[in-house]
Order: sequence, then structure tokens, then C-alpha cells
Amino acid sequence: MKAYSPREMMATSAGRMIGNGDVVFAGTGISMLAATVAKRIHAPDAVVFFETGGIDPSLEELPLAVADPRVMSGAAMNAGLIEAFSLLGHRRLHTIAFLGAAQIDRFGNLNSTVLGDYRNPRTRFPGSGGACDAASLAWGVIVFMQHDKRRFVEKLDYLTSPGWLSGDDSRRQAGFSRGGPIAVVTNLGIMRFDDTSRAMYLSEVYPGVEVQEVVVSTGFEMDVSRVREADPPTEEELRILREEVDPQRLILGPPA
Amino acid sequence: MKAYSPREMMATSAGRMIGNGDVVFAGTGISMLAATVAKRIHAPDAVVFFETGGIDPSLEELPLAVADPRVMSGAAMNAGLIEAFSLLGHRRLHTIAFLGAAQIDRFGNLNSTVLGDYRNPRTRFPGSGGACDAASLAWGVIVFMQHDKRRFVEKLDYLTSPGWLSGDDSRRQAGFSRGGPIAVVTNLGIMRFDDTSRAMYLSEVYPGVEVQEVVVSTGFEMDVSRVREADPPTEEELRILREEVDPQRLILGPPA
Amino acid sequence: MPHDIAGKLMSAEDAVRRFVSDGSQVALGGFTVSRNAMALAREIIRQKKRNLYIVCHSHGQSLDLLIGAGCVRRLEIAYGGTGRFAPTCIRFRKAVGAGQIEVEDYSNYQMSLRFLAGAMGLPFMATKSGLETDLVKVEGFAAEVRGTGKVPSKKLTVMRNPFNGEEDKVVLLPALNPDVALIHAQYVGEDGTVRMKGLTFADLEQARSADHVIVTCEEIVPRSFIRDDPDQNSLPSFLVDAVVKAPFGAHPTACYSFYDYDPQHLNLYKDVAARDDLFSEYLDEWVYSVPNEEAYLEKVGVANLMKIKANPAIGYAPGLDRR
Amino acid sequence: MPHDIAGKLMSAEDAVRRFVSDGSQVALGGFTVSRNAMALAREIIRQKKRNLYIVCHSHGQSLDLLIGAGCVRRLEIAYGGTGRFAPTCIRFRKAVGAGQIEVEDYSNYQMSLRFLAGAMGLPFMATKSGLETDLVKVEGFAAEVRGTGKVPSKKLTVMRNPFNGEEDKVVLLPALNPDVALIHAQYVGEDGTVRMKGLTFADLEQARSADHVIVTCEEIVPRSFIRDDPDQNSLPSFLVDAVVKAPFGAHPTACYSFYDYDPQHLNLYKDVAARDDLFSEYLDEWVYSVPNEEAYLEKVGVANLMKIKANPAIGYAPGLDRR
Repeated sequence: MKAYSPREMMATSAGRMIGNGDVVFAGTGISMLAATVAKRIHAPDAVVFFETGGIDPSLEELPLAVADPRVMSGAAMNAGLIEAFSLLGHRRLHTIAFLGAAQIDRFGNLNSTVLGDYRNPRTRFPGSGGACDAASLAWGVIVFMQHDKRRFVEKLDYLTSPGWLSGDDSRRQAGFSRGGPIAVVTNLGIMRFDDTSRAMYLSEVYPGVEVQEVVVSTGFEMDVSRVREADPPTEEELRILREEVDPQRLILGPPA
Repeated sequence: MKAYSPREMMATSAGRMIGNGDVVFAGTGISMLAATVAKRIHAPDAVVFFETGGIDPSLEELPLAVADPRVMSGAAMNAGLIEAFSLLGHRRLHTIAFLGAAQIDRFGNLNSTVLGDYRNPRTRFPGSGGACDAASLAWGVIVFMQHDKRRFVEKLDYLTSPGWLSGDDSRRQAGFSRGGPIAVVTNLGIMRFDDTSRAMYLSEVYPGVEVQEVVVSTGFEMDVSRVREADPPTEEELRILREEVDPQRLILGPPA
Repeated sequence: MPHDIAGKLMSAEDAVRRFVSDGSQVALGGFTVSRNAMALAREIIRQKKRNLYIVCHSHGQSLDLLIGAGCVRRLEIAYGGTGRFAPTCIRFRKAVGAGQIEVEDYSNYQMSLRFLAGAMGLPFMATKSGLETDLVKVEGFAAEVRGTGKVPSKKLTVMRNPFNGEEDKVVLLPALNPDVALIHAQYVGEDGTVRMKGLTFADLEQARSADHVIVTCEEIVPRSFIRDDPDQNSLPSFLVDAVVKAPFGAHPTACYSFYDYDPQHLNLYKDVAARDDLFSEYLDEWVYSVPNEEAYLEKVGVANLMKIKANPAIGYAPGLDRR
Repeated sequence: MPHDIAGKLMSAEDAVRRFVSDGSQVALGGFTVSRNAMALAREIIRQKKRNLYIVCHSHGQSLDLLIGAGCVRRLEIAYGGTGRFAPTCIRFRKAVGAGQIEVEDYSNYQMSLRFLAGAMGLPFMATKSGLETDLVKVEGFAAEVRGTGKVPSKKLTVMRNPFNGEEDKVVLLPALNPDVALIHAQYVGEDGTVRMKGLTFADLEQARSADHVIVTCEEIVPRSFIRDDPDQNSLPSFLVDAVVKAPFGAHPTACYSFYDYDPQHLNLYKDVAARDDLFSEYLDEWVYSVPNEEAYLEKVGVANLMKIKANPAIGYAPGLDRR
């Protein structure tokens, strides 16, 4: 029996990527857990903000949407979308954005719009929301995904949010002055991007996960030569997650 | 002995041009007197706002600058410049802007920047402030001027604020979708602009002012064939001006 | 009448009748589960408005209801979802899948900038958001509707920044000026001034960009209250056409400092939205057969309203069962 | 440290030393007679900063003092005046007339849009304001400085609106991103959050556009006070580099809800500014020979401060003799 669930592993893995003083553009899922754990352990000065305009709310209760009134309480500021996205792209700020998607390709480009033809979709998803903006403007992006072949695809059905585009220098050439995905955190492990080619590679697998499991769950060829085993969540991380951050397991879901 | 001063005549003349429901972009001089008299007599629903962002303040005391704290008290909203200029140009609003200037030409273009060469001026004035914006974006503009030949000129030293530009259809061709000067109110009379040529003509002279006095005080040729005598301030207008609006005569100056 | 609300205070029925027409371009205020102008959405459905052209950023409940009731033909949107209750709005998803509505996708910042441009009277705004994405490359609307009615002549366009080198490209987004904006606020003063509490999302930009504005509100407050701190006010009266007093008018979405979202109702909605027959029954039961908002709130019931009532010191209902 | 002001709280002397250098591009907060960051301006003069590149919209007292003291080389401005006290700022007028400073004129909306563009990370903004005027046609800076340092490669440029017909022209204004913004606010929380009361002018856009921000304030208030109503706050702590407690720090300009402008001092200034010898004496007496703001306020005197103290219920000093 595992002592922690994949979601707990994902939340703590991502949490460790947040630096002290980072300004974190969070969604309402695992990213908020990651940010909160980080703040309580190694990044007390990290600030969480939401695309709706809520800046550094007290988060006494977990919001279930970025427009939840729980992001408006005890905050440093209640603003609006214009201010939030201005901060997201602010050149002075080390902004880290957490995103999810329906599909990802080898360069970390994301689709959260449709499966199939855009005008005649097989499945319609909610759409960009602020994802395209975050992927365009943030200092860096961390992506959460369920790891499976239909999601890690050779070619996106629709490119909603720009990653490293076609790799190499293409992101800069497109006109972006910063940003790009830093890591992809899945239920199996952590992927990062090569400094030169910008192609995704397997960086870490979770304890008990075989590299081959990642390979077969990925719909494109991926370098696995640099892989190492990820550190499991610490006692402290798990205690904070379970007792302080999400005691009702609203986001954590069922325990391991 | 006159029963009223030129400033009192100017304030009441301009006040009559304000319609009920107009949204008035005011400065701190005679325009505020004009707007206040209008509100208290025939335009109770006119709203005064300032380029600094003060919308419909109570104006218990006369402000001496558009950034005076007196424009922040009892207002409908305290905003900022961006909001104020957005309102000024708002296509839904019948905005009337009051402007002054150092020079005006026959098409109502204004100079409030320099006399002489721009880079080597003989006299430097404060500059556009919001004047160019008001002249560009407001539904209509009313100009206050001292009537003299050095101010009513054939050619401006610097075109700060667009009037009817070179007349006829030139304002629309320049890219402006509305606006243009409605009237020029001076210490001698009221000038308006021909509907077709957009050239300035003498519309009214104040009681006791000779047309010839206007002609010699104007540095360009002006049609005077349509002139009539202006109605003097009423008892009611004078009472409100003197007793309610500016009892200290901060703006009205010395009595007649 | 800028100094008196009297000429503007009206019922939701009158406001919708006067300012929303078949084919109107409508901006929806609020965001996913918060401050949707639900009372107006329900009234629009009752009045069977058709072919609406909705423009919004991230929208949830009122959008989904309007789409499900067949009121919407065309949609410019960044996100259709209702938080954890419906990560993708269900009737929205179905309608797009069935080709029943025409959709054009933008991002949240892009849509917000378009409203801001409209609010400021600027023809367009430039951003780097979306370069090389399908948001920029793929149009949703058919070529033949381009430039007709309120459909912009181009979805957007990419240009070089004239103040910088060749590589500095930007996306130009056309301004939005919808026919009408539907906004739910906490307070309107007796002088018509609007005060919104909590996050404003892009509501103020939407209202300022629109030709007409309908504001529903929780409370009408004295002029003295609203004028005592002008810093806190959100919209001047002269930009508002209709004020509708509608307590709990955002239900089942939240209204910060007044009430939380209603998890029970949103879960009910999620279940019925998945099936056409159940959804049709839902519309009958919760919209068509309730003549007005008073009747709607009676149906929701006092016990439920008390459950979601916000603790005013913190703005939401602490400990609410949100599963 | 976003959650604690400790690392940022410093004296005006330290703040100016750390964040203002010779040649810095400096945005001045406030407007003509209100909320000028005078404590910082006086300190900049004491530290003999030179060749400053000032960017502002309508500015009065702090601008004129900095120009008069020889700190300014270059200026982008819409308006230089101090209300009725100096319809054109006197030292500004003299310096321009004598060719001592390089000036480029914009309008208030243009400058505000340039700060807003910088604040939002947009490369430029489009407006119709200024078409066919000399603001658009005439450049103030010499061609050889174009594109050097913070001088934009073009003052502005006119283009056709790509979403509309041939006649629809617009002015594109380059974004501003000054090195430092000088802002005076009423409150800063112990968590570093800034709350400004009354009109904000373009201060928030200026602060958000700048690389560094110095905020002087009337009061440092508890975290609980500032966090109790996040709707009223103006800037998050992570955009502020230095917080300086400076009661009456805007004197002789006004600070809404704390004090009025000081008509007696502004009249004195008007008289001395007109003559070089008197102005030099003024600088000696009111700036160079007062080591800090405490000493400055002692010089102003309690009686004068009491005269201009605002009635907090209305925000200014009613009945103040303003002749």
C-alpha cells in the first residue's frame, strides 16, 4: 500500500518548483495545493494570485473556482482581469503559472479548446480562459497532466497556449520576450525541456513507476536518458496537505 | 455704470449653451461658474466632471485646480485620468468641454503650448494638459478667450488642440468621428462657426460693445453679417453667480 | 436623469423588454460561478429572445442557461465553465458539438482588452498574448458574416511593433461595443451610482463599452451612503440605463458579501443539463413557470437561502457543504 | 518580502540614494497641486541628482522645484502648472525659454495611455487624440537622441485602423517604463500594500509601469486594517521597492483627507520663483539647510499645518483662506 496518492505526489513535486518570492498564477486544482504547501514550507514570501483579480487572498477555505468569493477575502487587493493579466506579464515579476490541458505536444504547446475539427468538434472543452495569456506572458509555466497517450500527442488538434512552439529559437522568433514551459508534472513523473532543442524529456519518475510505463503513455518520442527517481513527499509536506490545506480532500480526492 | 462685469457676462452666456443632461468637462475658471449656473437654472441634470477623474462632485467650495481636493468630496466617483478621458470621448455621452488658449485661429484651432519657435520659444505656456484630448474627443467644445488681436491670429505658433482644422470637411478627413468647436465666448461677444465652411463668424456682441471693436480685436477676417445683440445676464443668473457660486469672487474677480 | 434613479428603476421584465432585442450583442457580466446576472438571464429566456450574440470572457451559469434555452446564435468567448461543478459548461459543449451556435475563441486577456478598448473609445489594443496560436490563426465565424452587424471585419491581426525591431510582433484586437451589458452589483445608490464589491472581473469594462447597461442589484442605498466614499464607487449613473432591484439575483452563482454559490442547485443543474429531457423540465420548472424573481426565490426556499447567506465579515458562507 | 514591510521601510534619504541615479527616467505622481511627492523631490535636490529625465502628465510643484534646482535635463510632459498659483510653472517656463531643458509635449490622455501601456506590458496604445496637431507633427527631442536610453525611437506614429475603412486613422503612442516612480499615498499597510484615497490621477499606472517604485505615505497602518477591505487597496507590496513614512510629505501640495494645499507657501513660492536670486535663497532656506522632513515641517510650523489640516469628513480644509 502506497503511503501517498498520485495527486499528493503531484502537488508536492510542483510545490518544490516554486521559489521564495515567486508570484504564482494559480488555478483552483492541484496548483493551489502546490502553492500553499510551498508557502508553508520553503517559500513563505511567494504570493498567489488569480486571473480574476484576487491578489494574495487569505484562503481560509479552498476556492473551487477562480471566481469563488473565497479568493476575495482577506486579500491584498481585489482587482479585475485587466490588472491580473498585467501582473502576469509584468517584467519585474518572476511569475509562475500553473496550467492544465486536454492535449500537450513535445514542445509543451497546449490544447484546451477542442478535439477534432475546430468548427465541427468531436469534443468541446472550456477554451483558453487565461491559459493562452499565461503561456504567452508568464515568466514560466508548469503544466499538470494526466499521463496518457491520447493527451501526450504528436500533433495538437488546436494550439490554445504557446509552449516552445516548434522548438529551438522559435518562441523568441514568434515575438515572445520571455516565458515557456518549465516542467510537466503528471501522475507518473516529471518532464522538462531541453535547453537547446526545447523538446520534452523525462526528468523524474515517481517511486514505483517504470520508465516504460511513461514511454507507452506518451504519444511522441521522448528522451528518457536523463531520468532519475523523484523524491517522495516528506512527512511534513503530507501533513500540511492533509491537515491544513485540504482537510475535506475537496481537491486531493480519495486517499491512497 | 454697468450692472455686471464681462466675466459675469461670459459665465452666463456660456452657461446657457449647456443642455440638460449634458456631461460637462470643466476647468477651474469661468467654465465651472458657467456649469454651476446652468445646473441651478435650466440644466439640473447636467453633470460636471474633471480630467483628473472627479465625477459630479458636490463642489461645496470652488476648486482652484482640477486636482483640488474640493473635486474629490461628495462625488459620484473618484477615478483617475484614464477613466475621465474615456468618459470625455464616450460615444453615448453628449460631452461639452470648456477650453481656454493663448491663441485661436479662424477655424477654432487652439494653441496653449508656446509663442515663437517650439524648440526655442519666446514664451512657454503650460501645454496641452487635457485640451488636445477634449478638442479631439468631446462631442463639442466651447472656448473662452480674451478678445485681442494677438490671440485671434491668422496662423497659430503651435497647434495644440484641433478645431475645425482647415475648415470644410477637414476634421472628418483627419480621422475624427465627432466634435469640433461650437462657440467662442470672449469679453466682447460670442463667435460661432459656419455649418459648411467651418469659419468663425460673429454671432453676438454684448450690450454696449460695437461690432467694430470686435473686428479690430480679431487678427483675421471674420464675417460679422449675422451678428445680433446678446441677452444680458438675468437678475436670477447674477444672484446665483454672486451669492451661491462664487461669493468670495475667487474666479469672478472684481465686481463691475 | 443623472441625479435620480426614478426614471431608471424598473422590473427585470421591463428592462429586458426595453434593452434586449432578438439578435442583440450582449455582454455577460460576472465570471463562472460569481455574480452572473441570473435574474436577467431567466427573464430573457421567459421573453424568448432569439439569435443573441453573446460576448464574454470566462463565463458559466447564465451563458449555459441562455444557450440551453435556445436564445444564443453567436458567441465570442474565452472559457465556458462553472468551476468544479461543470469544468466545461454542459449545454455550451452540446450546442457547439451539434453545430447549433457559431463560436469564435479568444483568451481572457484578449476579451478583456477588447472590452477595455471599447470602454476607452480606442479602436483596438495590442498584446503579445496568442502569437502563433490557433486563437490567432483560426477564425470561428464564416467569412460571409465578417464585417456585418457587430462582427469585426477581422478576428484580429498581427503587426510589427513600429517602435521596435523586426522581431517584435504583436496581436491587434478589435474593440468591442456590445448593444447591452448585463451586470449584477451589490449596491446602487438612489442617485444611480453603482458600487460593486469584491472582484470586479471585467464587468466595469463591459458596462463602459456597451451602448446600454442593465444593472441588477442586491440593495438600493441612500444617496448619502454612496456619496460618502466616492473612491469605492464603480460606475456613474449616466452610463446606466436600467436599475433592477433583485436580491439574490445572481443565484445560483455567488455575490460576494451577500451570498455564496449554491452547490446543491449547481449539482442539480449539472445532472439535468446532461440530458435534453431533464433540461427541458428544468427550464419549465425553474424559469418558464416562475413568473418573476420573487416566485423563483420562493421555490429556492428560505432554508437554502439561509445556507448560502454570506457571513458579511468574510464575504462567503463558511463551512458550506460544497461537495 | 511581500508579507512584511520591514525590508522596504526606509528614510527618504536611503530611498533616493538607492533608486534614483543621475540620468534616471523618473515618473512624478500627483497632479498640479495635489499629492506631489515633495519629500522625495526635496531629497533629490539635496542629493544633487542631475540630468533627470522626467515623465509626467500635468505636473506642478515637485516638477518646478526639480527643474529650478537644476536636476532635470529632459522632460516629457502634457502640462506644467500649479493651479491658480502658477498657471504656467515659473521655473519650468524659464528653463524652457532659456533652452536649459529638452522638452517633448504630449497631451494628458496620451501620457496616461503611455503609462497604462507600460503598466500592462503592451508595446503601445492607439488613440484618436491629437490627429493633425503639432503634438503629433512636431518632435521636441533632437533626432540623434531618438532610440537612445529610454527615449522612444519615434515620438509617436499615425496609422490606419486595420479593422475599418481608409479614413479611420489613429495615433500610436509608445509605452513608458520609467526607471522609478515617485508616489505619495495616504496609507501603506504593515504588509506593504498601498491604499490611496481620493483621485488617483495616473499614479497607479505610473507605479505599475516603472522598474522601481518609491512610496511616501502619511501613515503606516496595521495589516488587519488594510486587509479588511481589499477592494479599497491600490498597489500590492511586490510592486513597491521602498516605503517612506512622510507625514505632510506632499506639502505644500494637498493630500486628500489629510491636508489641503498651502496657499501661503504656494504664493511665497510664486514670488520667489520669478527671480533667480530669490529662488536660490528659497532653495537654501527650504531645502538645502533643512536636513530632513522633520526639520522642514518645523520650519513650516504647527500653526500653518493646523490651518491646512483637512476635515477628514470632507477631505479638505473648509474655509481656508486661498487668496
